Amino acid sequence: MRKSITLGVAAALTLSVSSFSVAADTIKIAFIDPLSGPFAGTGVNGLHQYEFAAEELVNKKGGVLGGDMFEIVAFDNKISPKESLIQLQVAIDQGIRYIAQGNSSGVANALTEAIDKHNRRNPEDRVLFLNYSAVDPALTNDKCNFWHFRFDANADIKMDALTDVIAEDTGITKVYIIGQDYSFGKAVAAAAVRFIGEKRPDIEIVGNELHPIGKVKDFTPYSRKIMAAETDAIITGNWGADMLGLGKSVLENGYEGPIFTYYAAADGITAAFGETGEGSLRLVAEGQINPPASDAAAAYYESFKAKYPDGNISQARITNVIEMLAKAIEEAGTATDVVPVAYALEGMEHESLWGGSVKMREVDHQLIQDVHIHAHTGDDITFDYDNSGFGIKVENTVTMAAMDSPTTCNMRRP
Amino acid sequence: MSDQQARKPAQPLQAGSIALPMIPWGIAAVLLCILPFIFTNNSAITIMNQMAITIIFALAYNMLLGQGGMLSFGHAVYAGVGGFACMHIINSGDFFSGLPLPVLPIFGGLVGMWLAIIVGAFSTRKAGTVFAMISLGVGELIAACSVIIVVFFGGEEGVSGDRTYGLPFFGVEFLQQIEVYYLIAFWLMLSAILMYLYSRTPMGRMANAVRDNPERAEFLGYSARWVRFYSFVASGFFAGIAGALFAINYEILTEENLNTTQSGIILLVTFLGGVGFFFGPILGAIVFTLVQTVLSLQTELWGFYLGIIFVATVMFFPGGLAGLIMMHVPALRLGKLGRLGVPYLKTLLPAAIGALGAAALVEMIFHVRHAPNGDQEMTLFWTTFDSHTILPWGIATLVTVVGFGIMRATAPALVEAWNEANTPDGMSE
Amino acid sequence: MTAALELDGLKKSFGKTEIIRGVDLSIGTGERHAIIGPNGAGKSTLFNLITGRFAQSGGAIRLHGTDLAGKAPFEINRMGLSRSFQITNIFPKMTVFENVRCSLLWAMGYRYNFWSMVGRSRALTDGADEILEQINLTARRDLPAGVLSYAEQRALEIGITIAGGADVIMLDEPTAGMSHSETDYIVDLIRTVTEGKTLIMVEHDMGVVFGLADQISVLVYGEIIATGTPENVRANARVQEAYLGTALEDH
Amino acid sequence: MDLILVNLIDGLVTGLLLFMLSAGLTLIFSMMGVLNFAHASFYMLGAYFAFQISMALGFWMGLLLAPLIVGVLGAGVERYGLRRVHQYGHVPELIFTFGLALLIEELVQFIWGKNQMPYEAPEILQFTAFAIAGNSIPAYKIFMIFISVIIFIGLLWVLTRTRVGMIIQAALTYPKTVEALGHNVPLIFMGVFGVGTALAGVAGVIAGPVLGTFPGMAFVLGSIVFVTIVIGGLGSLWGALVASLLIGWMTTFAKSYNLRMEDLLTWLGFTKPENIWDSAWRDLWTITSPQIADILPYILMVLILIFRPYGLFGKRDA
Repeated sequence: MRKSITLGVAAALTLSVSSFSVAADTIKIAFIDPLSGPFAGTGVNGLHQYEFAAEELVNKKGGVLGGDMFEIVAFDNKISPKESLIQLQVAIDQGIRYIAQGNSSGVANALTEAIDKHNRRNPEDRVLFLNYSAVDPALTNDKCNFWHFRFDANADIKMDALTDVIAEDTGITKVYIIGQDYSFGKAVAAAAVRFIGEKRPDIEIVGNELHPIGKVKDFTPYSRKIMAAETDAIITGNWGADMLGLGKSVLENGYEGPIFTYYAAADGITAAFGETGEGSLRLVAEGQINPPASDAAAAYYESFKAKYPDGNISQARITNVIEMLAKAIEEAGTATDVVPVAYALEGMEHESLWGGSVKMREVDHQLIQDVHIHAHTGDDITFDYDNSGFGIKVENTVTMAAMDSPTTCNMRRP
Repeated sequence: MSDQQARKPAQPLQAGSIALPMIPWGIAAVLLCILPFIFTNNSAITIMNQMAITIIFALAYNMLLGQGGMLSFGHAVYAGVGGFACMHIINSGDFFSGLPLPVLPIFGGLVGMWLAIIVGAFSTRKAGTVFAMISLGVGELIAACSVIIVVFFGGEEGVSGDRTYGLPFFGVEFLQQIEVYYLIAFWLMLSAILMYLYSRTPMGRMANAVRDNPERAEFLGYSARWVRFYSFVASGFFAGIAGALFAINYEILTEENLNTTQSGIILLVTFLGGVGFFFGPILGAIVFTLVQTVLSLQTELWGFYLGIIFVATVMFFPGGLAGLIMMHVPALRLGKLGRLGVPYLKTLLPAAIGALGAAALVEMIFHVRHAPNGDQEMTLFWTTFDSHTILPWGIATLVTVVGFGIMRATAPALVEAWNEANTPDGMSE
Repeated sequence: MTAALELDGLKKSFGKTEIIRGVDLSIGTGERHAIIGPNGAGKSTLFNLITGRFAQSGGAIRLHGTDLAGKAPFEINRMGLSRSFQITNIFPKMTVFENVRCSLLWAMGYRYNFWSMVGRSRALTDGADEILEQINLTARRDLPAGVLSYAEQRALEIGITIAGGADVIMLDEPTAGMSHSETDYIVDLIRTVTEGKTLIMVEHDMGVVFGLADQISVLVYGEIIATGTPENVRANARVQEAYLGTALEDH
Repeated sequence: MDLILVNLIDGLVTGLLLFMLSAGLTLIFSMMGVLNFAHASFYMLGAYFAFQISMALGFWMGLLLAPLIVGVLGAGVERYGLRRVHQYGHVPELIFTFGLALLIEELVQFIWGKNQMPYEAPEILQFTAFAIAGNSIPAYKIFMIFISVIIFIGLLWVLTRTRVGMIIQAALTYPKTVEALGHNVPLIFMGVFGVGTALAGVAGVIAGPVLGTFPGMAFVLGSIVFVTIVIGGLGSLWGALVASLLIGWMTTFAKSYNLRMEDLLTWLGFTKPENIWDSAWRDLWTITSPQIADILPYILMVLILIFRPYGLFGKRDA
């Protein structure tokens, strides 16, 4: 009896192992993000953006190192740190040297530590971590390491840009800060308080609170409180259902001022806000979608839409990840040894497809780039989100945001 | 079940009943030792580590559900809190550097036990719904606390550390996965043996008695409440060991180690394997881990299939996989198991093919509905085809219908063969 | 010498209905005492009061002189009182042997022991087998108790009840629902296994009662109207009036 | 003062919604002894069906048809699933409904995908009914209250004034006796399960537009429904109502007012540690009521189970 079971296990394991054959002329990038469960929508859309960018920006141009093609290999981490570590191991076993991940700073924290340990313990098959979305400032501060590169602006940088805009608006004298009760929500709140205090000490912070993440069924009580505080603006780091719930609830209950936020676009959220969000929602993000930065950007977006009519380019930075990685591999002359690739990435300057130039800061591996404040609107939208007729349009731009911002990163280099 | 086994006369099985318990343990130990030589790559070892941890946890859970009849919806917290405590020990610096890593699980167990003592003090007064609901409430509470009490649980990002800072254990620093594997394998054997032996002690026996008939047990001099309490505490101890091994293997613990999803998974694993037999949860953990890690590489719909398997198991085989296997023991004893071989082949093979066909249909529907427009190509069972043409649909439907058709046609013969193979005892099922 | 069991003004009400209305009874050590009475007289309630299943509303119960007030069933059991149930109450999923062995555990001092193997203890195995022998279930030793015939289950129930070595045995309608031959078998069984112990039983079958008991109490509407030897009770006018008349004629 | 009134209304909406779910669940439990873990999944199905129907036939047809479909599905689940599992005992039953909840969530994702559905309240109800001190009360909320109250009255009427209701009521207290009286208990079971799930369906239809129609909506609400009926007392309709409203108001008020643990602790005579961020107790000191609002019901449930295992209004042990 026991024997027959083990035979089954053996069969299953060999099955999983047999699919790990590595073709010689491809450079694989492991995409470890949620492809099932509640956040699968975001994950799948991100995967499409990666696949499209690899195809369009590298493979169609003849690949790297004289013909090596990029291949994106998808791993479903179910947005769980534990699953991510398992999938990381599987990816490494497949000979993959580049790990891309973005959704959830919790997962990113787990991965960056695991990769650091792995590279220390297994110098013969080191890997790089291309973080394209996790914005917890700690990743490029206390928890930074040589193998981690962040292509998104971190929460502090974004808040810096956001508060620049708030500071210029003299109509705002009261703000209400609300966020999810976890590291990112707290980081947003702390940054908001700090920057507002520096830039506009006269602004009164009439509310600063956290709510349980992903658990609030009805945001009405929070909106009542916000209304009662008679605030001029709301700042929130909420994402996903919490963003939608909070936003819709305050707007329905009579709030008319601006809502400054990080993640209130695409993945169904733009469509769900629709008309109600017009005039209120302000998003801080890199990557200019509307108006298109250049003809090339517009053409890129159009061909993406032709391939994925239901998709959105909601993480424009993914093109930077792919292009800069390709450049770094060319420069290093190898794709298998990640150390020279990492050194090539450090300090690299790059012209983004979406306009402006970007620079990977050596000291903490944080990409310095233009950060835009977008408005959620239905007017003058070239590329809408969720096919809803609504999209985000650049209102303000902070060039090379937070270029000289301090970092506590103390990196050990091999 | 091989023919060779079936033809064996029944006597040796019974005659050797004193020696018998040793044999499976021996086989298991040898297997655990040689498995890494068969599956040498790190991902296989990662999967096996995960499996071993799940086995310990599921066995601990079954001390409650199977042996004690207590349904817990929040058992993840005992493993989780044990694991968190170990993470803090790993991060403690001086204390940890004087502590060999293999000893760490004891601390995890003690912490899990400590929490179980506190919760059990009020939750084990009653079995049944009251216990289930308290376990749910406490589980939710502690899971919710994990993002509020950042000092201990580290908030959303959890607590992480480096296991290699412990005192080297005979020169081993546990840098490599394989070293961790043997550590976990050792604890797996030890915990499984201890849990097995526990079920043979007066406490283990009375846990069964209280499960079946708490009132009668009270009139035998045992307080049902204390019996439940001790089972609960013992289960908490082994859950804590599982948590500690998790901490060693992954070097990180997060909220997901505590939440209701995790508690639900362990219930699912245990029930799938079968609560009625000691080895049930072991089977469940192996199958579940494979489904979760291997099947999820193959298809996005793994959760859907798992749900179907689970519901079907509850409906048709409430004994789980172990129950299914043990159903054959009477036939084996009668030496008639071999007679089931051909009817099984006639029914189950078409059924399996039919199921694969149905799965293909499901995958195709999913592809047509959710794949990006223009992407009509899909790959299924090593074949790539256009999901918007009629041919693959026809083939899949045909396979499904024919497969299940043959199954239906041959099922009566199987039932007959089954009854025949079990007759002399007059017991079927 | 104190009585094995003594009831002193025992009362029990459910809501406003008083079921047991002041029962005084003293059962001596080694006595075989039957409690009879018409349906609804409160016999089972009385049993449940004595064994701690219900809490009394008034009065006192003393086992070997110790007050049982507020004691849980398991505590009462540990003081040497064991009972069977009207509806068969065994562990159906466990084997017959296992049923008996479980009932030996506490008495053999294992308590909440989790470090010794039950299979290793010769005393435990022998003790259980001895009881199986007494109740003639040796042949059924390894079957799940749930598959036994009704009479066998009743026999097992008696086996479980006596296994713990209690000196006061209470049997609640041990022959209910049995055929004549089965009844005779059980009566013999009870007689042998309760040798030298105090036996208290509730029974409808007058044949059983008069065959086994040396003292009989008659419970009518929550009160004991007569106590005495079978002959005395049989002769008691009140008893005949209230209950026995018809039953005796039947017998 | 105005805010209190507004919060009372908001809490009432939450509470009544919860009641529609818990009413069905408590009926099912008291009849069949099954704690239906998939109850919230039927609520989710209600929302999704209504969304699908509203795309073609409009919101009102959705309100009418979706609960019916859900009820029929529920009855089917009882007939072909639960009844089969019933013979194995209560634990497998509970586990069956648990598995069903997982399966329904997967099924919903399979059919509708993982994103939130754009399920909206009907145009005609998209206006502000009235405002209290600048806080607008949407007409849809009034509509929700209205529907819930109608359902409650309807349910009460059926249970107390009709023959079927009498049988059900009797079965609530004496399930065995009713069976002995020769009523077709399996049919009653199926009916009650169907009606109970249909009620959950109604809740889904009207809650979908406000709370969002997404695959996680059942999970978010799932365990809180249990908490409600356990607090109210298993099998008690009034208990379910009181517990629902209690939870509705409790969570609403906890979220609306920032009660701080710091104040409580200070009031109790503790002194705040000098450097709070280095203290091991910092998390305790910084807790505010909105943070723990959603776990308050669980705390209440555990306390109730410890001190009063039959709930506020229950007659039977849980």
